Amino acid sequence: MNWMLLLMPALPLLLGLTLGLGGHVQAKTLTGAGLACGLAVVIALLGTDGLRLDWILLGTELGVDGLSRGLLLLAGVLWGAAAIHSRTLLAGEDGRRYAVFFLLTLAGNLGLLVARDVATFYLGFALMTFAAYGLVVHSGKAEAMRAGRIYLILAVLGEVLLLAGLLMLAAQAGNTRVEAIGEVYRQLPHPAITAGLVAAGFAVKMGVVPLHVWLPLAHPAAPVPASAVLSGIILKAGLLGWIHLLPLGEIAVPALGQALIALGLFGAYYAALVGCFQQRPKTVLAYSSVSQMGLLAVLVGTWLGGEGDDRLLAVAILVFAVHHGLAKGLLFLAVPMIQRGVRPVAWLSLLPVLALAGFPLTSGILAKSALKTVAPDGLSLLLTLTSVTTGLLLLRFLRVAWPESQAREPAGRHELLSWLLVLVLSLMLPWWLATGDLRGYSLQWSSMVDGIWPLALAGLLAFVASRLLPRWPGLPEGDLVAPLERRLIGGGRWMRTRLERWRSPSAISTQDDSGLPAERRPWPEPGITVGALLLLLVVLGLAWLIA
Amino acid sequence: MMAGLDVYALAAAALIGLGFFGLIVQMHPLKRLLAVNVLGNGVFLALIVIARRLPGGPDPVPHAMVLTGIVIAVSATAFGLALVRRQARDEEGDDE
Amino acid sequence: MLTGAGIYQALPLWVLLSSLLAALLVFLAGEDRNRLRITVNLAAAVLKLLLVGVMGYGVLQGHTFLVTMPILPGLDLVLHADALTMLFTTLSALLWLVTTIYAIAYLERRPNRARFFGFFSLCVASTMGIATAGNLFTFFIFYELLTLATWPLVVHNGWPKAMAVGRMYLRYTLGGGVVLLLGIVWLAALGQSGDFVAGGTLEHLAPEHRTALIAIFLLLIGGLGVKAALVPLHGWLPSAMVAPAPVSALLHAVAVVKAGAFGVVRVVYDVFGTSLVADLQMNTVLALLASFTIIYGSVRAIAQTDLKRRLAYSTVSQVSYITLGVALGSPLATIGGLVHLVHQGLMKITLFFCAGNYAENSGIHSIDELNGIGRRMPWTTAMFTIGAFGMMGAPPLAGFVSKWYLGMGALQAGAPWVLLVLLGSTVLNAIYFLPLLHRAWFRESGEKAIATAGEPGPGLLVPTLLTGISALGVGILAGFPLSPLSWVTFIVGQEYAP
Amino acid sequence: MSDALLPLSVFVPLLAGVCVFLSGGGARSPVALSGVLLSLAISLLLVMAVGSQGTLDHALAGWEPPLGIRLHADGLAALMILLTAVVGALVSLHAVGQFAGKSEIANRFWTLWLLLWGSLNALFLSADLFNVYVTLELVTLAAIPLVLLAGSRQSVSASLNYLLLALFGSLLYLGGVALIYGMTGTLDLQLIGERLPAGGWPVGVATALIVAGLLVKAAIVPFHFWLPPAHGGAPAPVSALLSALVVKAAVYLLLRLWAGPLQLPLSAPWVAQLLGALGAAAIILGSIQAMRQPRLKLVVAYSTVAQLGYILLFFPLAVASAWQGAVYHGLAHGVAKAALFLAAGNMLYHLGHDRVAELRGMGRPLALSLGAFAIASVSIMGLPPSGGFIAKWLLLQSALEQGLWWIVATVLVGGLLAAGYVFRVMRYAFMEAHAGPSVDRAPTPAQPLMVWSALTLAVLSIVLGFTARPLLTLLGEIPLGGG
Amino acid sequence: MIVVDTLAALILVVLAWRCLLLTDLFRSIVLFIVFGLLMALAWARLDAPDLALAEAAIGAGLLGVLLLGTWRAMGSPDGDHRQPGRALQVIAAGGGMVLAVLVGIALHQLPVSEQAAGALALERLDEAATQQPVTAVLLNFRSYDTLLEMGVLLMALLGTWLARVPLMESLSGDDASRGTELLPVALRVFVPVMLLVGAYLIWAGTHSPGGAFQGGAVLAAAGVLLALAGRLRGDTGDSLPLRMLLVLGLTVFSLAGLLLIPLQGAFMAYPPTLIYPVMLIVEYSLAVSIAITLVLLYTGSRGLRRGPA
Repeated sequence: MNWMLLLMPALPLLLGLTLGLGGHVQAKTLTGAGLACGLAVVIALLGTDGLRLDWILLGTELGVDGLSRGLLLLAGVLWGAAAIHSRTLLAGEDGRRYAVFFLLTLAGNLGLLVARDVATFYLGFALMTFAAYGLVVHSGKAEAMRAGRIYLILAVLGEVLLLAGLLMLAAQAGNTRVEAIGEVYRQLPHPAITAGLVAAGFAVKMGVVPLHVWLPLAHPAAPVPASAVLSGIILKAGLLGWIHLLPLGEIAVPALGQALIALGLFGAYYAALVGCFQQRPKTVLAYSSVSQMGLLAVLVGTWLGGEGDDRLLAVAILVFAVHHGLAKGLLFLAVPMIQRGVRPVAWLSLLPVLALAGFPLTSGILAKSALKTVAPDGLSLLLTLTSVTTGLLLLRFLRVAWPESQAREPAGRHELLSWLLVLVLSLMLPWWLATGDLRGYSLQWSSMVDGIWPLALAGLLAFVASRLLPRWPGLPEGDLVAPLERRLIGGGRWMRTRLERWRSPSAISTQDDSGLPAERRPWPEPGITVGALLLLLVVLGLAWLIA
Repeated sequence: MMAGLDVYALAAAALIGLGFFGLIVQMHPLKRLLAVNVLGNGVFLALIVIARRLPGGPDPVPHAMVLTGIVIAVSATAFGLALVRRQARDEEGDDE
Repeated sequence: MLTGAGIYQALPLWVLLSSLLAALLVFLAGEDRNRLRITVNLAAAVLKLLLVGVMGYGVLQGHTFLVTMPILPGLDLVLHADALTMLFTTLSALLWLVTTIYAIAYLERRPNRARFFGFFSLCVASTMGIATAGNLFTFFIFYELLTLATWPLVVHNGWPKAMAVGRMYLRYTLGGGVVLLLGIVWLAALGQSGDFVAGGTLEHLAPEHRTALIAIFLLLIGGLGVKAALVPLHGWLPSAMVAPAPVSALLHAVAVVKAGAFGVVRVVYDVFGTSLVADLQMNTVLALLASFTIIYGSVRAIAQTDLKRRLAYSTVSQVSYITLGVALGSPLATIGGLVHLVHQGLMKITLFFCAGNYAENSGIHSIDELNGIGRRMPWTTAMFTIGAFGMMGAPPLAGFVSKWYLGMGALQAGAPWVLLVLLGSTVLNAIYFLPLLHRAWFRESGEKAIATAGEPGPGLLVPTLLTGISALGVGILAGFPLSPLSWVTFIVGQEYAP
Repeated sequence: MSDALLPLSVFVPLLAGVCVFLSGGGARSPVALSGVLLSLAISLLLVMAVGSQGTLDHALAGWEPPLGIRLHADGLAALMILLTAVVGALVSLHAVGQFAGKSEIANRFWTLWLLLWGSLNALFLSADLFNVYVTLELVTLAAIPLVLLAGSRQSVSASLNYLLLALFGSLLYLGGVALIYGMTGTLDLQLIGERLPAGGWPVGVATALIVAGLLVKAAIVPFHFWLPPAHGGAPAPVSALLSALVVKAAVYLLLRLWAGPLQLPLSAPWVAQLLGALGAAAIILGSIQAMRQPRLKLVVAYSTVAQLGYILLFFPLAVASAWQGAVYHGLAHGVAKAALFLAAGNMLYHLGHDRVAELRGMGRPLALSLGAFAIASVSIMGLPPSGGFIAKWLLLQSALEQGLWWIVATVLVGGLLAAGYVFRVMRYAFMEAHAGPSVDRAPTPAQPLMVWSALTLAVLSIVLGFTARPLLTLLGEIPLGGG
Repeated sequence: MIVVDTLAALILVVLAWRCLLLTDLFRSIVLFIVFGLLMALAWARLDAPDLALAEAAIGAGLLGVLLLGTWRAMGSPDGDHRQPGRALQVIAAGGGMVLAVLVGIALHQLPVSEQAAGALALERLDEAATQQPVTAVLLNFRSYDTLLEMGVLLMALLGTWLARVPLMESLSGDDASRGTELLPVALRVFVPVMLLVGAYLIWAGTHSPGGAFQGGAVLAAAGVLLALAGRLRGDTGDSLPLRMLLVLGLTVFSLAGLLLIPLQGAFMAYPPTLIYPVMLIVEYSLAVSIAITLVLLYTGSRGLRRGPA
């Protein structure tokens, strides 16, 4: 059983690495991914003891705890669905390449989910991050390339910040185990700095504003299944990182906590608003993710600040994460079908939309309740109001995604299958994972009301706005990134010309190779003369010196 | 200090100086050979001047040295003259 | 006289001779005896590997290996083997074998092979000498021999450009040799033999000869810094890439730069000793120098459009990790530095093999010619990817382990600013490596890629795979008892043992 | 009886030369070769005798000094005799190839060379100031006809210049000897040391004349003009002998005089500094000139000018380790330079020219000779492991011990400059050929004997890096006052 | 007498001065010959009759004809008009003066040694084979120098051969017979006399001024005279007998020294009973070698043969 912990990430990893050896790409990939996801679900459901592998890396330790079990389950489901969905892509051009990166990303993701030590976690995280680049740029279009570039820049930045934090932890206690993180932080002279670095490192993945800019670019650029896992589970890796590697519930870092809360809240609003002015459904969804992750950041910030109940927070975060992952994954999977006019899918997609909006009886209400129960008191209004912006955003999604033509195209078998799988689970899993208290609370009447009125308000606002503005304005995807990019690229170019002009020493003149050195004769015969004269000098000097 | 008044000592010194001077200012190899010989004679003279100071008669050791020196100088000069002839012949060959 | 025990004890000598004699044989065999040459080369490489293996076992068992030959009064030629020696010899022996295979394939049907392989073996022999040297004098002998043995390799192509570079190479390395010699002789003039003894031997001189010691240290480091490519003594390295690919690989991974770095290690640990270095405040100087080199090399690498040049500047940067680790002086940093000696070797040799494959197979020299090559040469490109990520320090690759320990060590040594250097370097590494990978894997196939039929022959590919996988392996299996990391931990344990 | 070896080591080669002269044999003359073998044997016996019994003295004709002449063999002399024997024997092998088919030239070569060998041994063993003059002339007059063997116009004018300067130098020396005899009444080195006044003009002038004369003979900058054309123009074996041995003779005398009779005047600080400065100038100027020569043999010849400078660096240092360093440098340079000249000669033989820039692409056909050149160059550059390195190490160490930084700098820079001219040659050899080999005539590959003798010498120059201990033991202490 | 000495010294210096300063080569050579003769006179004045003899025979005589012959062989150039720059001349003159002054001072201040080797030589003259001090030094006390000097002669000759421009080889018979009618007569008278004188001088070396060198020189002079007259010609080939004669002195001298080592334990030490005959043999062989070498140095040729009478 324990070995499954290793097998699960190792299987797609090895498959991915050896895919070049030949064999049928589709079959291999699907089998590998399927097996891995199956294992993930099994492990998540059954739980397991830890596994120590001293020989691997810096002493690897694998295992799961409550939170990671939940996320592992989510991962299993989403990756499984994505794998099924990917069949068409695998058959296409560059399918082999896609398969490799898909499997590697999967391996990284699963690996980090079961990692119990800092180095292994970092390994999984890095593997996932860099392999996901392959998914982002897969289409090879300029848009994808740009998205990939920005993704990579931010990813490297995140990695570096993270590594700095991790090294600080490691310097204290070597390759720290996740359980002992709090202990290590206590020994650190400046825990806030380390925590800050760790938080910032994962914040990139989490899309915390202003580090979110890659998300709205990467999601639309990536193939559908990739977007689904990206938003559904890969972002959550950042969350798990926070939970594993910040001293949550062990020591309070109030300043950092407050910063996270502030950024989270700001992001929740900001992303939602920017998202309202987007043209493409996947972009809108991406902004939605940013917005939602902002809320998760608020939760983690609260925990980090030392407020709230550990257990409640853990549950809240888990429920929120699973809920969001499934709903968002579902929507991403659905987008192409909706756009192609697959009506049943379109209509059924209202379910996750409503869930995201926190509509009663959906998983969304669970999440919203969880948020409310654990959030600091002063923030409840602000948090509630995020539902309004979320509602607006989702309306915008429906607006841009809803099929305009009557044309109907049948949904692909695998498309549909994967979508249905997630749909079914999305209806159940969050409720299953939630505690009884939470479930009860969510089913209260007041919660229901709280779930409905912001949506209604949003609808009203949207109606008014659409009336007021005949032409809906647009904002560039990735909002902040456009001006930044210009500066960055300009600066890069400038740097580069500077550097190139800085002549490399190998460019030394080679003209000596061309010809002979000038003919130089030995000193001619008058040498005797000069020699004799100089000799005289020596004689004189010596004689005088000795005398 | 007999040597103090010895005119031959002065001559020896002068010959050495002259030989040196000749070696420098003369370009022709024959002349240079002559110059070296003059210088050599200066040195030999100096030796004999020194030999003369021995109270019991002329010191035979410097005499023997000079005799050896003369033979060496002459044979070397003869060789040098052969070289001079060769050089002249080579240059002659050039002119033709 | 030659008892069994004596023969066993003289193992360092046999290790040295195995490639020295190979060099001689190759020279004598001449150009046309292809098969003989290949046989000799491979046999010698395998033999050396075996010998090194036996020696490594012996060192683990605590056996003493010592060969001494008096040269002058108070000046002996000493070959010995300690754990540090084993680290370097093992790396060299392994990579020699691999590179030999690669070179045989690379140089097929090219002229002057006898010369090439002769000097190649000589180069390895010098490296072995450097690794097994028991004092500074012996070290210097092989250090200079290395210069002489590598020059013909650098100029092997015989192009005017190569000759110009060769001259520059000589200016640097011989100049460095002179400086090093000065330091060593000065030490000898102070009555010190410069023996390599863990913890150093010069502490007692500190009160009286403080200035002299500082000067000597700087001279030694200055001399070694040329080969270790410490800025501003690095100029030769990027140019030396005009050499054939196997040479670049060897130069950058094992032989020359490592000789310098290894020398720095010896000087700091076994001649001066860390406490004396710290007492003279030279560790800070060294660390600053190394840090500057790390950043500088990376920045310069960004501007290079030639693949091998970019790799070369990357070497400038990466090799200084070793120096940095040594300079910081804390046990963890030492581990990081030393293990990077091996790790950088594996990664960089992989990268150069790949560059060689690209050049050989597709005529790719420049970075913008890489477009889409990953489709045609997936294995090579995969190995290149491993190498590149390793350089960036991504887990679980070799480079990560080094960086991890260096970072920890920096904090342990109370030099948190080093962390900035490491991270900055990571970023810069990403800046110059990731675009390459992007081009190779994701861009539309360029002309060169389209014209490429597929992977190169096994002679080129297999060594590449071997080293690439090793670079991966030593990272993944860092915790394995015989991994470089474990060796290094063992060494450092000895160094810091009371 | 072993002191009879002293005259024997002079007269065995000398008479062997006479026998060759009489026999008129050519390149492979058995007389000549057995003469070489006998001379080698007697030299080695002498060296062994010195090694086992220490210093040997032999009063010629039974007349003790100051009346008679004394032969004296100490470690220094033994080492020089050893050098002569080893280098000479190997060069002889080379000559067998070089002069094959040229019977008359070969006969002259063997005659002159064996006479030169005897003369050199005579010089090394002499302990008498005037006898030294005679042997110096012997050496010179054997060397110049050897140069002339080349038969070219250049060699004639080079010979003439060489002769003029050599005569000039030895006459100056004789002048000094005259003054010293006048002051001390003796010519024996040891007795002079005991009797020489501590100062005054006569001592000064005498020393100055002697030193100046020897400096000319040793071709120390600025009296080096005659050397490169002479050494560069001679046939290869001759160049090797001249550079390796003949110029050493004069430097050897400087060292011997320093250690013996003229120690006091030569140890005066400024005198020592002046000599050292001349040495330094020789190193720098000679190397720079060597770098600029278009012809290979001239490169090597200028290298000799430079290398001789190292030995002069002994004077300002004047300690035991510097003594060892200077002498060892003499040995190492002798062996290495002989190898260089033979190798260069082989290239000349092969190509018909020795223009450095046209060695392009010649790496393959000339591989072994170039190899010999390269190996010997290691020693010339003073890089390890080689005899040159040991010498440099000793010099550097003593300079550092005394804080003489300018010497340190000179030695180090000298090594770099040497690398400059050596690698200039190697560079061209490694370059790709232009269109085809540039030769003045059809290539004639050097005979194996020529190649292998060069290679053996080259390897010996490396081996010297490992034999310092026994050789320096043989050298022993500085023979102060002895001589 | 001081006047004579002063005059001689002065003339010596003036002659040297003129000899070196004239541009006319021929006159320089003539002046040099005169200079040599005057040197001989000076030697005689300085109680050095051996030197006077040697100088007259070799320094002035042999060298003189050699110089003249060379001058002729060069095509009788009238001189060398290449002039060094004024500055160089001044410097050279200054240098020469400095050198002269240095040597002068040294000679002037030279302390007299209390225990000169020469005094010892005079003391122990009876242990030598000869009563003539200079010969004793040359052939006994410092015989080694003399022996080696034979090597110098041989090598100078070899060098001359290698220069390949003999002075006398190419002279045609006509050239040689251009001499006056008196020459054959003179030859018939002089040559036997010179041979006799030479032989005597060699023998005389044992007790009065003279010896192998002087004798050899006189013999050589006879040879040169014959050559000048065309009776003796240079030959292109060297014969074994000639070669043997050339090295006779060197061989006999060194073999005598070497072979007798077992008897006396030292090189060139002879048992008292043998010393005189050995010395005589050595002296004669030396003289023969010297004479032939000098003649050949003059002719510059590889061998000698008889010319037409």
